[in-house]
Amino acid sequence: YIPLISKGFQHQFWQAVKMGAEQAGRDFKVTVTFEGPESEAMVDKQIDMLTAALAKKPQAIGLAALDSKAAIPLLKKAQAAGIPVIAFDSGVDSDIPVTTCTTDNIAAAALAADRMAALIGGKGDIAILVHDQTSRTGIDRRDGFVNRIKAKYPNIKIVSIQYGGGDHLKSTDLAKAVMQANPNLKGYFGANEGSAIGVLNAVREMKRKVVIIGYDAGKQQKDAVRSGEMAGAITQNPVGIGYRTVEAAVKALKGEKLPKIIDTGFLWYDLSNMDNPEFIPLLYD
Amino acid sequence: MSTIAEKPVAAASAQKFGSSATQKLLAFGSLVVMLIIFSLATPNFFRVDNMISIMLSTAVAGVLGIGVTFVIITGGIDLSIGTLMTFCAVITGVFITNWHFPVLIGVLAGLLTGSLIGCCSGVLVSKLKLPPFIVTLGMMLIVKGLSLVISGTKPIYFVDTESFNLIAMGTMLDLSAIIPDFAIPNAVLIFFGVAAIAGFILNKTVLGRYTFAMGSNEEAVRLSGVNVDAWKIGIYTLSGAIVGVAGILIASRLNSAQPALGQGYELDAIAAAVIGGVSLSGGEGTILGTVIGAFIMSVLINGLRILNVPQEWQTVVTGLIVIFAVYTDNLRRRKG
Amino acid sequence: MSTIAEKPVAAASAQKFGSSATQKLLAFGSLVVMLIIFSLATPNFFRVDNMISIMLSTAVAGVLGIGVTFVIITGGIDLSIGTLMTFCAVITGVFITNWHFPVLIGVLAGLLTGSLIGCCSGVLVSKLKLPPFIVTLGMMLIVKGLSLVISGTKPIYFVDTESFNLIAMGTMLDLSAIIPDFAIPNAVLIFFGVAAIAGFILNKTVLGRYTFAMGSNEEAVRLSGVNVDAWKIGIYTLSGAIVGVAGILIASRLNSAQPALGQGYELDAIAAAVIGGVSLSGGEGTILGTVIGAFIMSVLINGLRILNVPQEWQTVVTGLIVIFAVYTDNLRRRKG
Amino acid sequence: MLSEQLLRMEGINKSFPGVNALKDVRFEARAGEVHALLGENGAGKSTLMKILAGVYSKDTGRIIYKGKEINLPNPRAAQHLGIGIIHQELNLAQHLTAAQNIFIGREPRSLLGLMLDEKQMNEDAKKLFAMLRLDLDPRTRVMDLVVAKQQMIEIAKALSFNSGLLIMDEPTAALNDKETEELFRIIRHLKDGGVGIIYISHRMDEIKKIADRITVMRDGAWIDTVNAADVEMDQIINMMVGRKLDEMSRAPGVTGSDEVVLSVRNLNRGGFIKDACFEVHRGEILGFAGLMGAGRTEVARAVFGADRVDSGEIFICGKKVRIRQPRDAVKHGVGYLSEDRKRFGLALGMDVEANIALASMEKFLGFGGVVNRKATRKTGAQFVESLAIKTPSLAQKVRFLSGGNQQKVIIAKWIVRNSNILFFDEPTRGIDVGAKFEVYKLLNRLAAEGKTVIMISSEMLEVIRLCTRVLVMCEGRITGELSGDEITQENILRLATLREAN
Ligand SMILES: Nc1ncnc2c1ncn2[C@@H]1O[C@H](COP(=O)(O)OP(=O)(O)OP(=O)(O)O)[C@@H](O)[C@H]1O
Ligand SMILES: Nc1ncnc2c1ncn2[C@@H]1O[C@H](COP(=O)(O)OP(=O)(O)OP(=O)(O)O)[C@@H](O)[C@H]1O
Ligand SMILES: [Mg+2]
Ligand SMILES: [Mg+2]
Repeated sequence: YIPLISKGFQHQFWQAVKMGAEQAGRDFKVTVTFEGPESEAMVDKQIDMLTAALAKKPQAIGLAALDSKAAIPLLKKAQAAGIPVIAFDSGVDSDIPVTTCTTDNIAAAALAADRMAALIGGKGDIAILVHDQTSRTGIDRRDGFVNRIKAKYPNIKIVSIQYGGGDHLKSTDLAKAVMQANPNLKGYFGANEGSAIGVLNAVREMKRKVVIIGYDAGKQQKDAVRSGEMAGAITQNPVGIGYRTVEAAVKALKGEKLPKIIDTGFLWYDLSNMDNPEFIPLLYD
Repeated sequence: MSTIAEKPVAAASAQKFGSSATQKLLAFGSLVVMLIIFSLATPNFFRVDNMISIMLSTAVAGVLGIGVTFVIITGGIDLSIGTLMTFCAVITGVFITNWHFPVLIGVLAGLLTGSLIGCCSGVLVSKLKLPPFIVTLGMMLIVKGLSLVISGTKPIYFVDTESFNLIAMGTMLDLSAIIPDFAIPNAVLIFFGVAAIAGFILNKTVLGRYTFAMGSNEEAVRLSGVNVDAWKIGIYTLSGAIVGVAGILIASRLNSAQPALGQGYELDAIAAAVIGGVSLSGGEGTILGTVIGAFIMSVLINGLRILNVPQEWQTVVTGLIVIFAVYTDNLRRRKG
Repeated sequence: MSTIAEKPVAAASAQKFGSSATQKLLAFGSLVVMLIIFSLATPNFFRVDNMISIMLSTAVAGVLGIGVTFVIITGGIDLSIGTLMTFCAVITGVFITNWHFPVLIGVLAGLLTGSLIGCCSGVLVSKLKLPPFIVTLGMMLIVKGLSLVISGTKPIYFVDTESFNLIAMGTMLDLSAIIPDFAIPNAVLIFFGVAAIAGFILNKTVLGRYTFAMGSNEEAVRLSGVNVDAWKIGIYTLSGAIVGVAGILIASRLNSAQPALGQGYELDAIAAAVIGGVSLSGGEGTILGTVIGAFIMSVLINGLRILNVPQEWQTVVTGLIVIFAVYTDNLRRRKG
Repeated sequence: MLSEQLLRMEGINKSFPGVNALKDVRFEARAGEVHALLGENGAGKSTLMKILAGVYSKDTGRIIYKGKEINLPNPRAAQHLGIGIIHQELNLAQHLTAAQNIFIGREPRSLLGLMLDEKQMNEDAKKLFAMLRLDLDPRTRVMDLVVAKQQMIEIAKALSFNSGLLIMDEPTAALNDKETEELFRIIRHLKDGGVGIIYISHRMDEIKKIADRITVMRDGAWIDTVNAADVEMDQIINMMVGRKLDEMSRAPGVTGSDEVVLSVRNLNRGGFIKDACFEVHRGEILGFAGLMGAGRTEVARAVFGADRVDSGEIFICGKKVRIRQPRDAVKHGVGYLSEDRKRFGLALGMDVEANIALASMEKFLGFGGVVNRKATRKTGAQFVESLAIKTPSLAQKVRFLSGGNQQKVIIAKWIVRNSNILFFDEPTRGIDVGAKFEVYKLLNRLAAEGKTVIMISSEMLEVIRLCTRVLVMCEGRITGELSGDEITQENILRLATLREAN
């Protein structure tokens, strides 16, 4: 029995992770459960979930920590009880986890920045719409993108960084206001599904020509890429993250040695490559 | 004795009229002041397209605010409106996309769902005499969970029905030939339409009359031989139906039903109503006030964004303005 | 005439006493029923370590519930407690980690911050006569923004101060020698301590008396020559201080101040209070009730988790139980 | 017995939005006297007294108390100066006990003033009650008490201040004769102790008994101050209403028809109503008399469906009906005017017009449930005129009307409803003589029109004068029926104390 404590459960990304985990559960014949708090701010709720999970006497445990330190005392307990811990999505400041299955969000966002620079011709105003100001993924994607632009593209100016909570509607209204304030905006990066869709809606509603780069998959993003409204997007491999996490747990239980980090990878997709077979599992709906 | 009373009658009614008119002017005034300040601060603010996007972004919260206005005037509160809106959107999505019903049926299903859940809350509040705060808090959780269950925690896209998106985003009032960019999306028209109908119901019909009377003294209304429970259920049902409209609007605008969205919208809506002068202790309020309240909120947020105020400060300023707006409204009322 | 009245009075007071004792037993009873059901459903539930983790996870919401109980009994409401808790945690973090003050000073700063913000809300409610719902809604936004501003939107870790973590997670009651795993964390002890002190204040002191009196009939208290405003400010300040305790607890438990956390906690806390029999219209409530209410909530959530109920269904069930708990409480009261 | 001047108020002005409540009013009171303040509803009596108690601030004018000009920014300041008040409206915290209400703001403390000394407080309250000869457990919650007892608590509270000047704004409105006597005994006792007492009441017989001097106000202005011994009551009434009232009284012996419109059999509810049986005829005014807590209100509420009953049958015009909710009663043409107008009668936040129409909305509906405002306005105006409701306009919120005028609004509500059987529970509580006559006339008129009126009143004279038949209750039982010449104070009192042999 392996419980996975994630950072959320309602969003598509996490649902895809769950799907992968459950798939692995079937493949390796282990029971997998999956749960996460409602928002990525609820660090203590996640701790409670972890505690409840430990009470169920699991064989191994998977954790996508909302805070890189808060869970450490509990993880120590798990370690003492001989329960291997697999970190996924983002790591923990400790070597208790036998391995970490993760996407390098910083590098992924940097790739998005490179693409953006290429698409707008290396100069002009751009904006970023991030889902969260305090969560790990939010910070990493924002910083990965911003730092790359600052380091490599001095002629590109980031005029706005705002946070829409991943809420499609609020992100839409937010992006519209930003575009209103910046008539010369040439590019817009949405750092997760909700944010990217918000940007997309805003551009549609304002009938402007802005290069949009998204993050994650989902039906609306894929359609937008296909129709050319969105230049392209980064996709992680959420299904793979879930699958690999469970797989690693099973291996750890068997006593196999695991690498410290299992990079589940990320990829850039756009109209040209999205129908390649390798993308099919990555572009979840 | 009747002659004695005559003079004060005339004087007071003149003053009354004056003060009530002033009140509305003033509420509207603070909105105008805000518009002026933002317009002076940045040239990008006061432009046709931005005004239209402000209206569009007010539509959903505004409709929700109108729905909750009825409940608040009875002396109740409804915390479930945010997640109920989502639930209605999801049901509409299930009907249209999953079950391939025509758009109209889907929309009706959404409205019906809203009415039904509203009705449930109404029954619990009136028949079981439970506090509205707790009933709707429970209902908020229930419909939130059900949205996820029914949608399978995945968004439902309105893929096959082009026309669904037009409910909110099409336009029946397109004057862009005369004034550039002046094409008002249907969502805004629906918002105003709902406001007009709600205003009519609240001011001109028995339902409205009893809404105020119950908020003022429910026991007295009961002892007047009115079937208080039935009317209250009616009011919650109506409020639920209006929330259903908001659900259709948001689904149509996003062209999808997002099951995880919704919580938090109730506070925006309640804030809009209260800023607009609806009294949380019941018995007082207007639809126009709520509409203005909703606009105050969205103008503020839009303006701060256009000014590029950092988001954390936006939150602080919004908090301050919420308190300040209610303060000035109270001042006005005390004078009036 | 005087003799006539005697009988009903005596009878009523006997009945009163009986019913109030029964009431507490019954409220406690529904908690016990829940514990039994979960224990029968899974062997993992009723175990010392799980019971302790339930207590630990109740501590923060319970302390918040105690804080808001005072405000609710006055007939008010406090929506800011969730984000205020965070704000206190952040201030403590700033003092201890950023400015290297001793832990004690940091803790005091956190408590003081809570009191101060509570005091502000109190002033706005009592002096400016603004509705508590809106004042604390505004305050919720203000402190939420300020938490982000002050912390620089990053968690503050209590890295240099080992002892800070012990406030919540150390243990002064370690019986694990006798009963395995039976070491109650300080957070739980602090929770019970706060409950005891709050219970004392509410029942035995003037402040408590005025809390009930104001919730029952504020005008009467004012006409009795009591400085209602000052006392109300006092009550909000006390409530703020208690929220400060919750802030310290959560910071200490997480060993960090998480600036984005907090919103949503107010509803849990209010639900706990109301489930425990605190009346939202004021004048009624007990600390013990709130504590039991908080336990009902956390036992429920813990139990459902351990039973592996899918998360969306957990939400639905919680909603149902919230309504049901208040319903049975009402039934009890109507009988009594 | 002329003693020194205790209080002088001069040039007092006060206006509320739309109302000039006090115009250059003067008033004066001496130590050791009972000074009655009289005037119609809305004359400004309560307003003047509230200024004196620090509840309202005056717009202009001076208050001289014990020779010094004083400022009264809040109730506490008045208390400190020894000015006590019993407000016209009850001001009690329903959730607290009797003792807790009395000592609110002055709780006995223990342990360095940190803790409340509940025991001490209950003992003190007990002593107060003993002085008032009121038998009441100080630990009873106020919400469990009937209005009369609540009023007694207010009186006890005011007395506990040991004030030098005590204002009583209609203290007896909710009391019966016996309790009133008890209060008068205390007033005389206080008077002998040199306390100045300002006494407001609409019961003229009381004024004769207790007042030393009388000040009359009309329409917010001072009219005159006279020695009680020097004037006839008629003169006072003339001063109050500014015209002569034709003393009316119903010709005795006029009974209703023989047709029984309402018949109640074996009504039971808890220990409050025991086997009540009675019949009422068309066109009669049936009185219900009894002491406080006798169960009259309970009977009315039970018949009206406001409370659940344990058993009993109700026949209206010979047909058995089931009344489980007020709306069933209203459908059968029964109306109930409650004794507590603020709690059960009025939507205080709504205007006069809306309140008058409230019970009969279906009469004013157009297509699609739209309210016919023209009709409601017309009806409203008609009743403001015919009942002489003093209001600045139909759009005035009822909250701002004086008590008596509020009462008239409720009466109007039930008349508009055109109910055939009307329960009037203390219909003249707190309304002035002029208005009282109006109400009497109205009741007579209603009876003459063939309506059936059941009047519950604690004012015995009123019952005697108006009713053709009187039922007397004691401890939930109907202990007797009086008619015609049998209706006398003695007989009523005898039946009202006829307790069940145990
Ligand atoms: N708070 C208020 N706001 C507006 N008008 C008021 C207020 N209080 C009193 N009034 C008005 O002031 C006038 C005087 O009222 P007041 O209560 O003093 O009369 P009163 O003599 O005590 O009458 P009653 O015998 O009915 O108690 C009335 O016309 C009343 O409507
Ligand atoms: N809600 C209640 N709860 C408990 N006891 C009640 C309640 N209402 C009334 N009673 C009791 O019922 C009895 C009858 O009261 P009721 O009000 O009918 O008397 P009444 O004859 O109308 O007297 P009053 O002159 O005070 O109006 C009293 O003993 C009272 O204490
Ligand atoms: Mg008066
Ligand atoms: Mg009575």
